[in-house]
Amino acid sequence: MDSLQIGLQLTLFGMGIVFFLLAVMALLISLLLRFDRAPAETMEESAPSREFPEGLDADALAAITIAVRAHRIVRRKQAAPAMRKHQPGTLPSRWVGIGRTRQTASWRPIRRG
Amino acid sequence: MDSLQIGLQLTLFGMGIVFFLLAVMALLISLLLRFDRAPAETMEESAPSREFPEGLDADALAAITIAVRAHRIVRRKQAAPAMRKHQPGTLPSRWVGIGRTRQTASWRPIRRG
Amino acid sequence: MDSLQIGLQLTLFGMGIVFFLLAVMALLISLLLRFDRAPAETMEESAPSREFPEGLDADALAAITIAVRAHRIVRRKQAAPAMRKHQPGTLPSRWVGIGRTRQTASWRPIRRG
Amino acid sequence: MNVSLQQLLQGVTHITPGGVFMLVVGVVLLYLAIAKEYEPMLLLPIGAGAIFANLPLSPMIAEGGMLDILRKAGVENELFPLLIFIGIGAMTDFGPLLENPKMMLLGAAGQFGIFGTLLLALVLGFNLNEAASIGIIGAIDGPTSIYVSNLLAPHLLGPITVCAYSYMSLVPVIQPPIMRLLTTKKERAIRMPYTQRTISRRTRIIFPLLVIIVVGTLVPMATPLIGSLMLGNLMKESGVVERLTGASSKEIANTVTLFLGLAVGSTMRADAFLKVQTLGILVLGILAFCLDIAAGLTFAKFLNFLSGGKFNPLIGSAGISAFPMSARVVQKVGQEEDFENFLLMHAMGANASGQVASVIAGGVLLALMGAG
Amino acid sequence: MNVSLQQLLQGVTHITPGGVFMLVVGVVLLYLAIAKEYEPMLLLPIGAGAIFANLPLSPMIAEGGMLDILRKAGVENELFPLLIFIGIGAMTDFGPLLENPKMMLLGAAGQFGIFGTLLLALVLGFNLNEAASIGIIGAIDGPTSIYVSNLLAPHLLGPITVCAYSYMSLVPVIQPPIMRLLTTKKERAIRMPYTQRTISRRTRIIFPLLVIIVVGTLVPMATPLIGSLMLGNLMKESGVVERLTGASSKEIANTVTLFLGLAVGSTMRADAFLKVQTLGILVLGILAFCLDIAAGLTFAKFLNFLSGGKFNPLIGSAGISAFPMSARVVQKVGQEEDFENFLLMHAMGANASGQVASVIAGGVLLALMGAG
Amino acid sequence: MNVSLQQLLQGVTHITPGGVFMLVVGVVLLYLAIAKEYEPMLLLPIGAGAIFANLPLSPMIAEGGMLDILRKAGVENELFPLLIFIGIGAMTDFGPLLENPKMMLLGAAGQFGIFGTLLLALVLGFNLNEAASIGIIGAIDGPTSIYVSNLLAPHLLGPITVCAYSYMSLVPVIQPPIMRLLTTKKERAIRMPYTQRTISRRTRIIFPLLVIIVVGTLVPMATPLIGSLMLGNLMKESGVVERLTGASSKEIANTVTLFLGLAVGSTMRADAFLKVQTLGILVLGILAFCLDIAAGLTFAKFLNFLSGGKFNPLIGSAGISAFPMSARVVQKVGQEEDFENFLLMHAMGANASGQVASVIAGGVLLALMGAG
Ligand code: NA
Ligand code: NA
Ligand code: NA
Repeated sequence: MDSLQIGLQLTLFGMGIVFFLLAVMALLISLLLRFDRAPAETMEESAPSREFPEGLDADALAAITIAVRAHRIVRRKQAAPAMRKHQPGTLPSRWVGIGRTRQTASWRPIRRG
Repeated sequence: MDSLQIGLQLTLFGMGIVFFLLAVMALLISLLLRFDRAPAETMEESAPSREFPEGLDADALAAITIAVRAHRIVRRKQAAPAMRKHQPGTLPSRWVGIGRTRQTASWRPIRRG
Repeated sequence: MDSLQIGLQLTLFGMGIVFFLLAVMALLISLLLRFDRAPAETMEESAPSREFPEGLDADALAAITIAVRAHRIVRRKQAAPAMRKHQPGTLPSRWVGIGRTRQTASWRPIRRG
Repeated sequence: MNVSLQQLLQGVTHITPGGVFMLVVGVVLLYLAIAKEYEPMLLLPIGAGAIFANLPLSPMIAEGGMLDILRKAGVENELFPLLIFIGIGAMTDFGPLLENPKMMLLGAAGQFGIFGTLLLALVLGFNLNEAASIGIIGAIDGPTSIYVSNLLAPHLLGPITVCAYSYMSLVPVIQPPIMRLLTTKKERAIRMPYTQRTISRRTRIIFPLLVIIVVGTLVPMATPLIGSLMLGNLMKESGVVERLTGASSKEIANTVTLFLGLAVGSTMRADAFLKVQTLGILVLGILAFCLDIAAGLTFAKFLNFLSGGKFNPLIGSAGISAFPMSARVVQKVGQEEDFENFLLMHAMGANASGQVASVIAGGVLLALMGAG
Repeated sequence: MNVSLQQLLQGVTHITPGGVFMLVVGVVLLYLAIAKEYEPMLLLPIGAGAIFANLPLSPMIAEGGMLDILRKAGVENELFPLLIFIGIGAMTDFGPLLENPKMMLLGAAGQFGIFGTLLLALVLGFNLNEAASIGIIGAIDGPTSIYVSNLLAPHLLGPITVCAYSYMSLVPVIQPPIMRLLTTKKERAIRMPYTQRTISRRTRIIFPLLVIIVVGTLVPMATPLIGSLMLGNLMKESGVVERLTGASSKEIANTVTLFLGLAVGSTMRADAFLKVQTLGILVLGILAFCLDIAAGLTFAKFLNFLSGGKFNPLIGSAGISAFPMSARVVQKVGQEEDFENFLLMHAMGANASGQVASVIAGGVLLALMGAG
Repeated sequence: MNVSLQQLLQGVTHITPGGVFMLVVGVVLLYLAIAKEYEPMLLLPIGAGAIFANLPLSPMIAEGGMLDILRKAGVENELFPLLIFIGIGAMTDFGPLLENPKMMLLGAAGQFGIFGTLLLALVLGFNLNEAASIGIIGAIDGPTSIYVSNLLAPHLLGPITVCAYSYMSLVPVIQPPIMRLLTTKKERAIRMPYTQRTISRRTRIIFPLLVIIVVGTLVPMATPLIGSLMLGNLMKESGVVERLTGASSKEIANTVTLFLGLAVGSTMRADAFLKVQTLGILVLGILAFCLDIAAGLTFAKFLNFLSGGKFNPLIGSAGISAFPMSARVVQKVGQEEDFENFLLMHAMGANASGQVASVIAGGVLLALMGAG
């Protein structure tokens, strides 16, 4: 039973340290997030009810928007052309995206049981 | 001439084993193929004289076909998203494809000599 | 100061050899370029004022040109299909291309100072 | 030299029942990989490696054989799992964790399986190093399992790795019954508000750096594991080295995965694998997995109690490293009770935390064992 | 330290006629690769390696030089040819062989050049190991030749590899005259019915497995060669590990091809290459090739006799590993007699079989020689 | 075994001021890489490597740790810089140089910084090997600097590499003031006629071969550096091995860049880095850079004198290896005086020459030092 005692000690210390480290990280990230301002900016960007500038219809605006975005990408690529290969974006973020979309959905639940 | 004798022995054994191994493989594959049924299925799939369901013209049908295929690919990708990279298909199979096409062609031969 | 003398010797020999090697290379390349004929051929190819063959309008010609080019690429790929991956062309050559384009431009300079 | 029939037939005369059994094991692994698509990227090479290793007189695992070379080049020296971690880091989005830093503790709870199984293995008579290696299956994280078990008990590398990878595929099968067993209908229906927040690029870049420096300082033995993971993530989030990120997550990751799988499979020789303890490992491994989930759920129930019933305990079961599968299972089971309940974002936070925590736990275990 | 002119000119003072001749050989190889496109993927790096190795006082082949590192990292230990085989397997479609399993025997016949040349080399005074290495050129298969000759006679690696790869490019030149010489006009015009059959995915997956287990058990020494080839094919046909298949057939194959070519070229040093026996190897290599084709044709004529004139002997000449070039040559020569005669599918079967058979023959030769 | 708190806290108890300072240095390198985009492909891995190396008790740089493995696998034996050169060669278009062979001499002049700095370093008390290593920063070429300094003074590898890469990013900042200082307004406005010529594929293929054979014969020690660069270019221009060219310039280059950066960064340990001489290296490195540009300008002014005022001296400042940035700076500064003056093509020639010359100069330096 001596080794079992060591095992218990390992469990105690191990879980303790893991909890401690993650708590420290959680604290540090919370501090870090204090400096992240303007959390709602991205939503505003794609607000659907924006008014069009005078003399521009929706099609023209769409074309301009696309052109501006394409231009930004080109500029960014020119700044460091050899470095770029992939656009950002990962597998999990697709799920995140779905989750975010769903948070705002509002159909009636289908209850089981 | 002693080494030549060894050489002859090598040739005899070598060719013998190679023939034996390939004969064994041929046998095993033949057995395996017994279990492969429905060899004509693929041809049927692309039969040109299929009738359209009522109320659907060729364009609508084409659109649906494309959508269904695209959807199948998406579903397959979702099943194991990190694993997929390339569609199947290889260099030799292009030649095989050409060969198969030619087997059904029927113009008159140009004889030489 | 003995090591400094060695340093001076290194500098003398080093710069001397580098200059010598590059001069040799310059000479050899100049010789090589003697055998490069027909420097203006490429420009002619894209001459804009070429006459159309009888009975062909510009659209048909463009279609034919594209088809011929595509066919050339296909033929080249078939010649050694496993070898090809990328089209030629490099980063610097883009800059070279810009440079060449500019050499022929002719707007009025904006002088500073 | 004289060619003799005996020499020619030496392959046939060296067939052993154990070898044949292991060939069957290899074929079963291939079946799981190909027909069932259980982590095929790993199980297919492992199965092939096991077959190569158990063919009679196999020259591929002999000194200087291909699988021997690959094993020495990247498994024995721990290089391959670390390179894979760089690639995983380069593919992982820790955003959900950063949005919800409090979820981090759930990831810690989800590592209890490591230590619980370690205790059980000790009771069953495994020695301390072996028990710790078996416990690490509870990290449910392939590279961590390979890294730790190769340092502590290399003779168990094969079965432990197979467990780690094949059980990871069983998340959708194993997780839901435990969730239903340990929570009440009412608990599962708890809704949790979610407010989206934008994580700045700066925070995303500082996060991996912070983890490297803090964990690396407090638990030096964890530096290789967590450092590799966070290096990949730093490169990804920096956005300035897409070529390196791409190489890490594609070319390097794919090549190393193939080599690692073959090399791990090649350790599954009949004489090393066909022991009663292998069976023990397979059973303990699945227990480790269940303990992880149960501990996460229990801890989440405790949080629910503290918060006065505002915390859905299901989220606790996502505190493991099977990312993002585990979070998706939480969402699905939650919806069974209340179709409009969207737990995904919270579960993603716990899940990302589980990934970080399992790597840290691996390092902590090594530190406590005095290895590394 | 004192810089002396002698020291500066040591490169020039170490120029040797042999070295200059070998530089010319390197340039010729580059010419064949670039202007003639004879297997440029291999001949270009080999030519470059030969040039690097024969520059005066070349530091690249000195102990610790780049080519020395690459040679030790993958040629000496046989790793590179095996990795290339994984890639080739991942690119090869064995469908035509599976449709026509009887064609397998033609692939066996097409390996006679290996043993016939071995005998000739023995007559010419080469020792047994050298003779076997020269014979393996008859496999007309680069990686097999490198693998076998490096084990049996590493000092002949350079010329043997160059033969194996450059003669492979000569298929369309060498094969037709032998075909016309050994067959009658009537034989060449024999039509063979072809019924297409669909090979199920399951059969395609079981085939490589079966080859690994059967050949690996009967000829253990052949396991590395045939096992690597079939591992690649298994991954391809499984369809579940496209990332690994892609890595094997692209990133790994390309990188290894470059390194292998450079390393093989670097063995072509003047003192090792400029011998009468090199000339012997070049001649014997082309003989091996011709013997392969002749044996395949003869065996096919025998089959034609057995079948009562229903088997076109031309197909026998495709039982070599130059896949799919050799099958295309059969189709072309067959059409010269009868434009409507489509032998391609049959020839593809024989050709795929030749690829498998040449790898097996390499392993058998190693087993018989007691090496591996 | 008994778990003690002391053992657990050994990371914290081993924190040193030097280590903390080096962590800050690592973070600064990351900042330069990410926020300023100064050669992020190298500076990000170098910064990360420096952080890993300076965490307390870092197991990553211990014997058998990941960074130790990578350093031995490719830095100690010089493999990685050479592989990177193959990739650079496969991406470089030497057309502008071939169009203008006379520009070659400007590239030679632009290497004076190497030797000038060597002299300065000797004066400051560095020994000969160290002085030569510091001088090589004047090649403003990462792989050359790594190759040479690793052979001559491996203990200075870290700071020298950091200088070579970070100063390369400063071309647009450092070059213009020196150009304006050393030339008159009138000189800067000199127009030079440019006649385009087509370089045949044959010439483009012969060029790298010629460089390999001529330089390799005259300066054997330069063969690895210039040979690798020109091998890549030969493959690119041959047009027949796109798969190898692609692998060299993409997969191999990206992977090696990551590993090389991490390994170089890992040499920046506090005890080796925190010395007065590191500061000396940083200052001398920037001086080397300035001397290169000044020498190029001076030599170009001399050519202008010889040609009777027809040669724009600005072009001389492009005789360095920062390709094609340096040529673009020349174009920009030239346009400040005369917007219609297009010096780009001439400057590109000088710049391409600078790239070749800096590699050759590295080899010459090694030969003169008797190393290699
Ligand atoms: Na985990
Ligand atoms: Na063959
Ligand atoms: Na330079």
